[in-house]
Amino acid sequence: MKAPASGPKAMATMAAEEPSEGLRKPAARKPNRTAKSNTSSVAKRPAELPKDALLDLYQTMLLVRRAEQRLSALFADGEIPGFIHLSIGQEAVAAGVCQALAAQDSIASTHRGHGHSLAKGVDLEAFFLEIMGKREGICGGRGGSMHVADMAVGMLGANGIVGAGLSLALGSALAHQLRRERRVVAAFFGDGAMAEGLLHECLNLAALWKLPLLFVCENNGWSEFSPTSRQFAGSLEGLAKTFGIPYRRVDGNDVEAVALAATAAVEVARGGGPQALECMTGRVRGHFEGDPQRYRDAEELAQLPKIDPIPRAAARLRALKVSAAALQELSEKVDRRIEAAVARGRQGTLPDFQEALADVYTRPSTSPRAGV
Amino acid sequence: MKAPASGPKAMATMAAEEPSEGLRKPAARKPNRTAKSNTSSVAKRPAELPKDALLDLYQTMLLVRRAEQRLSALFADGEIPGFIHLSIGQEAVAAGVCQALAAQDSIASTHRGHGHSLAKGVDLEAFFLEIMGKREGICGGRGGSMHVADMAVGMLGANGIVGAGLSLALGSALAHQLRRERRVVAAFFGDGAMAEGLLHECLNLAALWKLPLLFVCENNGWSEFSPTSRQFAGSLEGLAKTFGIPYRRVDGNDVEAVALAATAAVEVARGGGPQALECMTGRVRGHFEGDPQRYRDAEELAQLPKIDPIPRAAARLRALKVSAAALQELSEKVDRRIEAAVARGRQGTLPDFQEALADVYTRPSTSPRAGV
Amino acid sequence: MAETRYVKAITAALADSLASDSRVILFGEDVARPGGPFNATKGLLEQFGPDRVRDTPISEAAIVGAAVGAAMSGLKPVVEIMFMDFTTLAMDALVNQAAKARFMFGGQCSVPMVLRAPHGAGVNAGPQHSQCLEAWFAHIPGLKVVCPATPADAYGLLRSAIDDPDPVIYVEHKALYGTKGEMPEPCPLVPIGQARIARAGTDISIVTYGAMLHTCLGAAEKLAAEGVDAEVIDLRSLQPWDEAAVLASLSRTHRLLLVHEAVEAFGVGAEIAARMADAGFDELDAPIVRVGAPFMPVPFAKSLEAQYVPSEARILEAARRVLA
Amino acid sequence: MAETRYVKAITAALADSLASDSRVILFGEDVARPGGPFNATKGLLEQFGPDRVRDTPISEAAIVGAAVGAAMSGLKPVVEIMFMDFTTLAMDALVNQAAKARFMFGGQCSVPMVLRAPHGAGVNAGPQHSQCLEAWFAHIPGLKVVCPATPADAYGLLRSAIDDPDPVIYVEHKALYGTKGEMPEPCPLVPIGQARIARAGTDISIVTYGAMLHTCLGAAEKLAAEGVDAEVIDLRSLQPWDEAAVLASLSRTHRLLLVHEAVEAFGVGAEIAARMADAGFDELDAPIVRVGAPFMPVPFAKSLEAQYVPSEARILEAARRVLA
Ligand SMILES: Cc1ncc(C[n+]2csc(CCOP(=O)(O)OP(=O)(O)O)c2C)c(N)n1
Ligand SMILES: Cc1ncc(C[n+]2csc(CCOP(=O)(O)OP(=O)(O)O)c2C)c(N)n1
Ligand SMILES: [Mg+2]
Ligand SMILES: [Mg+2]
Repeated sequence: MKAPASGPKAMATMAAEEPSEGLRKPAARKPNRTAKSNTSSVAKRPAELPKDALLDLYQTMLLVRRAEQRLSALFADGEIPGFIHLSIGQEAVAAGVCQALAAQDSIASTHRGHGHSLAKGVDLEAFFLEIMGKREGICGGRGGSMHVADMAVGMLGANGIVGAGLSLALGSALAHQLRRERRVVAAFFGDGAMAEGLLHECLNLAALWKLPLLFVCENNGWSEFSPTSRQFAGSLEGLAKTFGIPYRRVDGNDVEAVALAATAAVEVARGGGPQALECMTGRVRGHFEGDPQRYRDAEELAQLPKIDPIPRAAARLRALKVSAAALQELSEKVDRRIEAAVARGRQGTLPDFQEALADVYTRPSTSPRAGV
Repeated sequence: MKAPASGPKAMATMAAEEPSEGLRKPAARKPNRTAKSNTSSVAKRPAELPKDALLDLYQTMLLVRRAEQRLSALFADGEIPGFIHLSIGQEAVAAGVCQALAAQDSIASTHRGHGHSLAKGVDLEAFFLEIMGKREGICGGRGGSMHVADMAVGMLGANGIVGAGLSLALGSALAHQLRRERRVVAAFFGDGAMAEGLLHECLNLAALWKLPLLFVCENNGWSEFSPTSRQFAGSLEGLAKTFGIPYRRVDGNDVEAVALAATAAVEVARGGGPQALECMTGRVRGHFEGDPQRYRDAEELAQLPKIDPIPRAAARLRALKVSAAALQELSEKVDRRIEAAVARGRQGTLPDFQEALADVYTRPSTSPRAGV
Repeated sequence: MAETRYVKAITAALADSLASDSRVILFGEDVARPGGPFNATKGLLEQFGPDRVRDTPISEAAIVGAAVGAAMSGLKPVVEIMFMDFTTLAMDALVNQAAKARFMFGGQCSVPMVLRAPHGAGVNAGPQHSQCLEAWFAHIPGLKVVCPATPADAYGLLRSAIDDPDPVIYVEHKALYGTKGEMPEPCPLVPIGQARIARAGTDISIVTYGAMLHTCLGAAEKLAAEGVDAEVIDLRSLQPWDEAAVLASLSRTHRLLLVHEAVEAFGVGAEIAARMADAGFDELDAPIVRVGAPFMPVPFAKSLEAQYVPSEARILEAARRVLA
Repeated sequence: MAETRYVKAITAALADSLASDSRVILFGEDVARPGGPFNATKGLLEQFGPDRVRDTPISEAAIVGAAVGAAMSGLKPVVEIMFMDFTTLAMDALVNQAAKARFMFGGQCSVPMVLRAPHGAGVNAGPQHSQCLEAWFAHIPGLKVVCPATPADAYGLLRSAIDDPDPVIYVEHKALYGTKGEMPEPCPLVPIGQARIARAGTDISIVTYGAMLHTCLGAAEKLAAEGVDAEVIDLRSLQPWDEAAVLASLSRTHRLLLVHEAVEAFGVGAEIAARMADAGFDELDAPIVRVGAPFMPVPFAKSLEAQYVPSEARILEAARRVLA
């Protein structure tokens, strides 16, 4: 589903090194701080993506969309316990940012993390199994939608605590920096999370330590049932500027724009130094499934389909001479993958209580995957 | 020691109303939000203070200085338990800001709060008794230097937790606003506290709710044993701007400048809307008494006497034709007050354990002073 | 006397407190316009206006700190933290400020605030949205902690908490919001620190609180069928807790079982057991047994959570051990 | 075998861990250039460089969160929180992130971090700089908690904590920093979860940890003079704690006294007492008695703090009650 060798990711000039366990040079004193911070705008790039890259992004967005639509139906049917937060309409952010990252790069996500997970390459079946609460789920059914994580692909976890992923990403970026790995971490957070003090602390630390950290604000205008305009008097732009962190704002429903801006930001961050990217988007569904959104304007809701990132990308692809048949085929392929994953999810077994209880702490026999 | 009817305080056009217990108009829906926020500079004011006002400030500074010098000696002699943080060299901030406040206004302070306490009018004897751990102390000897508080004069407490006073001040300002009291709260914090996320949260809330809150950063360049330049990549100016909070920076060792800027800020805040004031000063003593400050440059330390706010104010007073004899008399008067307070402190009795234990919760018989 | 839902009892208590005391104000995330994430504050904005019922940004530390400051300045704030798990973000304000202000300022002020915090599992909300952390607060001198199990107690304890001059942590159980129970009209206040005998009995004292009360009452019925007459004590307040009531019950039954949903280890039950192993030692005819959650985070999957939350079966098994 | 100060043992353990494992890094407020507020990290910056030993701003929440993230990414961070009271600002990272990551991610990662936190009174630091909050952490599945009383244990437990694949709260006592004790060379690691019989005896088991060990040993000597042979158990680890060792001691003495500096109510001793009132019930010949701090914030004044901290006299009085 992802093609690491193509698209904006391929534009990155420097390939990431292999991860190592410890610090490579324990005696070395200084992290790589050569790359200059710059608070100016987007690096010079072709304004448009090559067709193949766009096709990749389209496919990722479609995968996320269809997966979430399926989750919505499964939830309504009682096949998913707990509650789920969908990112429908926001897929361009996940797709664009994750395509800008290399496989060895990592992300920290939020409660609304399905798109981030799938775009970063979490296995689709293990993803459905998890959200459906099955033993074969990526987290053994212990975490569910709000805690999907896959260390193997650098997905450090969705998070049930607003803002918490920021400091985890900060620490992960510190590990990369100290090991001289040239790996980047992207920390997704919502506009609502901007009110949390942790953002301030992480901006400061990332700036002080020149960490390879990309702050990605997925600004959908809402914080649960309240518009963010009534919640936050500041701006990410202003904060970034205050801390000397280069900032970019993009139309978060234009997947090309997101991918290009993210690629540019990631490239700078890889050299050392945090970057901020704000993606302006809109929340289509309720805060969680089952939320009837009575607090929202009919007018606002009516606008959302018009800026849907998926038809927009499709139109661009058609203009680039991708045939309707090809898009249709792709769509069907995605649907088949989803249905297979759902089927697999249903076949999953129930997690065993004793097994879970025995896994609160590391046992000599359990060997966690290498850290990412 | 303070003359509420003179000085910049007297310039305030609006007298604060009397406090009340509950909300005055429970049915009213909107707080007073008429006063316009403005992010521009200092209001037009005479650039110099009248002589009497300056004399008041001088006296306050002298009181703080001598009190702390005395505390330093008492501490060295083992007459003070725990540890104490002195504000020697920073007295102009406490004096200038507190003189800009009306008696009904309140302050929240820090671990380095002696100056704030005395400038706001905490009784000198009760202050010494507290720090010496006596039953007659303002807090019964239960708090000590780091927890001096006096609700009767609107001193909401020194605080052992860096940054914590900010949110207490926020809540107090909310209470004033809701009761339509036109009372202002000044929250003192150090430059080190700027790294705490709580500052961000409080700036946002104060801006959103247009609270009568003055953020006073007492920037002495140090955060314990580390220079703040290695601790904070941002600036209060930048943060204030981001949140739309008017910001002023002053020479914190020029008591006139502090008083004028604070008076201007307080006046705007009283109309509704937070203000930020950064006072640039320097820490003369160690982080706490007993800290030999080996981590500091001899050169930096040598500069400090040259910017000492007290001789500077004295020189101005002499230029305003205050006689050397008058200043000498004032100095002797302050010394006499201090010595009397120390004597009283020594006479204080030891707090009773059972009495303290019985006062963890409110008993029907204990009637706390009315809230401030 | 009418049937009311637990969540409605909370709303009623808030409304009555707002109406009767102009110092009472409410704030928290989505509590005003949206009426609260669990609808506990529905209609209050409309009734009392935006000065007294307000939405806040997602800033738990500042919100709770502001409540402390407002309380020190004469208001009576009631703040909501959406899930008890998020009190982790506001511990300084609660523990270092609210709990200590009265004492460390020599009694100059008190901090009459209430923190409402929903706890508990049962809705598959996973490891960060289900914890029962009340033991933390009960360990802190200066705080009070209550945890109602019924609509009448939800009302009566919340009114008492708001009236109280000191800071009170008011713990609600998410899984109880929709449950119904009798609520007298007018509904009396429930004094903080007073337990209730929810079922009188002579053979064993089952001491519990919150949602587990109902599971314990179910278990008591099963025991009755086996010829065992269990007494069920609903603590209602955890700090202070009603030591006299527990001791009196133990003195009647000589057997003690403690039940709560919180993790058993270092939980509230430990304190009750420890006190009874001292003050009640001579009354004990059997080991004191506890039933609480196992030592693991609250798991998400239905199959796991169902086994995580103490069940009637586990309580019965434990009771039989006490009775053996 | 040489005499070493407690604080130097900590420094030595940090240095040896840094030297032997390149994944170990240290950070915290003033731990690098200044060498730590209590000198525990003195010389380590010079020895290991600024990549591995670094000062942080006053941002407890982000610091501890960063430790979690770094640990998930393969490092072994040791962070210092200057006073245990300030962990209130980092509870989310500890409780919702560090403690749960391994479990809720299905064992994909562990979080090999250590949080060093000085607790305790005795230096008149007042209500916000003296608390003993270890019971909070012991209540959280996923965390481990240790609390050394001697230089040898300070060394051995810190090395074990750093080696441990899971998050460990390492609690130091401020008043112990300057105390001296034997430290063998090389100093062995102390396994987490293993108590130590600090004084063997037959008449009463006194179970304690941290600074109170020394007060308990003093009390035991006084008891010996009265003809009572007390056994003193130093728990060393609080989560997991050595239930077998306590039970074995109780089975020898049949009398149990629990002592700690933390507030007695809902403290660590409650859990030990509760377990022994269950698993050890048949061994008990007397009430289980606890000695802990009274239910009040830690007071500042010398006269108050001196009475606040459990004294030899209070321990003796309690022991006599157990022995009566
Ligand atoms: C610390 C914390 N506070 C509150 C919540 C409840 N909550 C969950 S999502 C959310 C709104 C988040 O808004 P935003 O960050 O913009 O993300 P979005 O839901 O819009 O994707 C809130 C308040 C939480 N999970 N964590
Ligand atoms: C939350 C918290 N973290 C750390 C400390 C320890 N500490 C006390 S004062 C201080 C430095 C504060 O610097 P600043 O705010 O600039 O105040 P200053 O000492 O310079 O007056 C620190 C780190 C504390 N008291 N509270
Ligand atoms: Mg949002
Ligand atoms: Mg400073």
